[in-house]
Amino acid sequence: MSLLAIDRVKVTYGNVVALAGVSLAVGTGEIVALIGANGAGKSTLMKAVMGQVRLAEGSISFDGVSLASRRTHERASLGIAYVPEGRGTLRQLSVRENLLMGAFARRRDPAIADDFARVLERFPPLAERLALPAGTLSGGQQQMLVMGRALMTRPKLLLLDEPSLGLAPLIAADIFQTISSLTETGVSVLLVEQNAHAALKLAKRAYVIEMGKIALQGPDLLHDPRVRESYLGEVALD
Amino acid sequence: MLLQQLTNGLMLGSTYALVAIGYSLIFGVLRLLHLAHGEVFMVGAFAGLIVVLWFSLGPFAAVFGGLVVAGILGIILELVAFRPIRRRGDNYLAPIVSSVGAGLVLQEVMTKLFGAEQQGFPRQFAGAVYDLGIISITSTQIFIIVVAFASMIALHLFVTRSRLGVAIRATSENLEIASILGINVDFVIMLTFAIASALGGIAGVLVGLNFNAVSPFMGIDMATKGMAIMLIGGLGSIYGAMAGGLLLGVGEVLSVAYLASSYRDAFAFGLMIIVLLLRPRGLFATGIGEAR
Amino acid sequence: MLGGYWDSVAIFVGINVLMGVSLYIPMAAGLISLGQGGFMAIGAYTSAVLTKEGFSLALALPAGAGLAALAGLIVGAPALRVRGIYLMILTLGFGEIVRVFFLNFEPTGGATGLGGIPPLSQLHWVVLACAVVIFIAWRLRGARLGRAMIAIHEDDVAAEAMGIRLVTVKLFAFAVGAGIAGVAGVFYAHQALYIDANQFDFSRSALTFLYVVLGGPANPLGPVVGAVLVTLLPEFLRVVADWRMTFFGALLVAFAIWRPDGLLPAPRFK
Amino acid sequence: MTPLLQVTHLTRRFGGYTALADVSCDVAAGTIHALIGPNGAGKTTLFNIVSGVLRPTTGTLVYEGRDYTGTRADQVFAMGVARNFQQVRLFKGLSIVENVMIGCHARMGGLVRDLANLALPKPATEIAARRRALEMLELVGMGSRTTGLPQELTLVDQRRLEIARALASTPKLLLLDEPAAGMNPTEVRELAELVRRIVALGITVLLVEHHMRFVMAIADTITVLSAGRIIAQGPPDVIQKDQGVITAYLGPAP
Repeated sequence: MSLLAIDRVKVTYGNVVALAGVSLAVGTGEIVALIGANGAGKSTLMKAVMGQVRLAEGSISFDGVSLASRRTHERASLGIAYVPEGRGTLRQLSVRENLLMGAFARRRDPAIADDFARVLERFPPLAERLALPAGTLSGGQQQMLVMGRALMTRPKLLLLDEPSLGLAPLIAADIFQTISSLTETGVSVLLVEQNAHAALKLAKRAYVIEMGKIALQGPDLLHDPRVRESYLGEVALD
Repeated sequence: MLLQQLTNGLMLGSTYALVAIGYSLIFGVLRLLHLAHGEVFMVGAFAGLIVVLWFSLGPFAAVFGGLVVAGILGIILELVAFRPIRRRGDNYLAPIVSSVGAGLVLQEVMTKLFGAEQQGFPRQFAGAVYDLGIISITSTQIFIIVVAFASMIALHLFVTRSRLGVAIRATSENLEIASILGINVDFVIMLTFAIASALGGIAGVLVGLNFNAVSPFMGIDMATKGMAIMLIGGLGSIYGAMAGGLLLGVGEVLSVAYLASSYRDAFAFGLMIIVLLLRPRGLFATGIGEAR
Repeated sequence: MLGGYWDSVAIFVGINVLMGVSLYIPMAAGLISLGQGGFMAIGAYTSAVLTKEGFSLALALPAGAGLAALAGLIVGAPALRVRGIYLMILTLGFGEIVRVFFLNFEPTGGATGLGGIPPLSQLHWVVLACAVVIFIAWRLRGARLGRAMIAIHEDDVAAEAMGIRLVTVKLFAFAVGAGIAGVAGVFYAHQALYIDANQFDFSRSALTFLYVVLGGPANPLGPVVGAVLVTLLPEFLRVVADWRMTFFGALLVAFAIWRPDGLLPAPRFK
Repeated sequence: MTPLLQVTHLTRRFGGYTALADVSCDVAAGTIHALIGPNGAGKTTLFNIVSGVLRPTTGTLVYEGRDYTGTRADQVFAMGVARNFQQVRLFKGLSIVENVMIGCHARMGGLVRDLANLALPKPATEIAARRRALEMLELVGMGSRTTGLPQELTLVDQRRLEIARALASTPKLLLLDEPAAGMNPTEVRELAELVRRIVALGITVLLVEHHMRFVMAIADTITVLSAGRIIAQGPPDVIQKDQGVITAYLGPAP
């Protein structure tokens, strides 16, 4: 059984159809990539999973539970951590406060302190800057911070929207390395990425989304010429 | 002489700060100008007065009464006048309209209940005068300063040390991110209203004690000054509101002493215009709420 | 004629209609002013002083309107760089400064106010003034200037990118609104015959805001309907008269929840 | 012949982040010039700078041989540079025709004319603007949808409406930011025809687009941006084979 099951989801903004019946599944411990052009509906799909947009049709279930009536914070408490595009660091809060807010839903779980120590171990630059406002961090450090914050929730599923956007190649490689090491702890990942090669290398399975619909899906899209075509349009228009 | 003025200014300013903090807290979580906050302050003052007049209790009980009643009123306002609007989408004018309406209701209901006249605390509340040589200060003034600063310190500790307090700051910066992290933002907004209103209620009692006058219309002046302070301090900044409140209090007292006394009520807006010309986003710019 | 009492009620209705339109025009361009009472005060004091000095209303009225509009330009200039809540608090502050100024300005009576103003507000002049400003508001909706105002209200970045000069249009809207509030102030002074600073305080500005949002801020006739209703309802409903503010306050909350766009919807223009 | 638009050594920083680094490119009159690149490459920033919505940190902009760096957006528009927006930005309080009429505003006289018009029942400028607006709607294929409000339209029609609004001003340079986003293949084909029709009217088109088939089919010249820098420039067939471009889009080859 899938951890996350998205079934024929349709989302509209007024007369604009953002998702036109998308089905997608993420299994336990699996990394799944979702790739596609700008405006294809990738971010909308993630927002739909978090309950930030209303479904016109279809359903989403997580860990066997329907998410229909759950509000965003309840979904987070169920074990879905979401790192939105543009990161979503709380710039006014210190690095420490950002990380601890990740564990907000766990209330006073004594294991929070251990997880905190582990996150700092994983991302040493954060340990040196605990008291600084998060807004003063560099782009790469902020990406580490939001990844660390997501881990503080002890998620079952991690939704990552464009984690490498705007990062230098070396730092991006570092982030991808972290993502792949996460699955060893049993976390599932749904990854939206513009760097299709990196995403496809990381993920066992992938979906290509075009204009609100799943155009391609499968385990081995890395060498599929159709992926390249959908990006570079080698077939002329007329 | 100057020291005396500074003391008086700090006392006045600390009550301004308490009211302005309320505006900033509420602006932070809802990006909303809460135009009924002055009336919450006024209801708090009446609550303190009633505790004293009807139950013959002391000033601490009065402050506690103001805090509790205003806090509950804040929650009611959020549930009745603001939450239903949020549920129906984002018309940015609607919550402002609603807060004007709530303010009108509170003002008239209090007028009908307690009359439009000013009322004062019993005589024994004036307190003893301590002459410290360079300054003289009454026990009431000491009480006001102690309570106001203790409230601000308590708030500071709450928003930096407690889980819920940090959650308020997180929600204030970005409501969507807060909810992604598992924070129930509706609860946090209600909590913020309760705290902001409770601080307003405390300020109401303190101002009532200071001027020995409570009336249904005392909220209007305080509201306009509170809003000016919020701009001076920077929209949504708690510490900006504290600094702005103290600055205005001291400035007002000094302007009365050394400039034209009758223009003191316009001083807040003069200061606001000067600060905005020099630092358009206020003393402690947060960067939140630039749009709309 | 309607007779003394109703004549006077009609004049106050007209004054409030003028106030409503005075806020409608800047609000159409997205500029919310919580200081219209201040502009009204400038019109009222100007005309009161001039007529007491022996000048005719034909001169005092434009003078009051002009000075108020000038004040609008002065307040509007810094207001161009701010929006939303900044503008609201800035205009609110302006209203307070005007009030405190007149409260302390001895030549116009200071705290004791200014009495003995000649009774020059005749109903037909008030009606004419209302007709003119309503006509202007209505014609604006279908004209270049009015469209530009709405475009700025909806999206000022896109409006500027479409060639609209934000400064000109915003200043125009603000100054015209202030001038109309000045006219309302002139008629008010010559009807009330006694004015003091506190008649033009924040609650005056808040009531003006109420006319517009109750009536419908997207419709030129909205503020007219709002002003008439709010002024006349207490005259006809005893219960409302006793609990006037509670009634309107509750009405505002209810409108904000269930009818945030006011009574009159935006007119459908082709 | 001097290019219609010359962008030289343009740099734009936001705080510590450099969105554009030393970008230079020329847009020749009468051509379709496309600007492509992965997300975050700086394309929209460049658009916003060319249209005057943003100012460059350093660098110059020259239009018809005249330096206009630092000119306000409304003045840039008056020079004959019109644009649409990636996230459609129509005026919800105005009807469909009125939205297009906004594009005619710059040619309808100033404040004095406006005030005089208030007294006239049917001002001539108003009638002319409406006629022009209807023509533009016809041009973009919306001749049958002229009443109602823009938010009642589909996204595709909203995009067309934005183009009509921009065209109403008779621009010389039209900036199109992702006009094909969210369109199906038929609609993209219609859009391609529309863009060709626009160029045939003597209007130069500079467009940002992710829809590669569309770009490859209609562009005369392509400039590729990646992480704020120009990595390739040339005709479509050359760009398609450029290894650097492929890497920028898909990441380093495995």
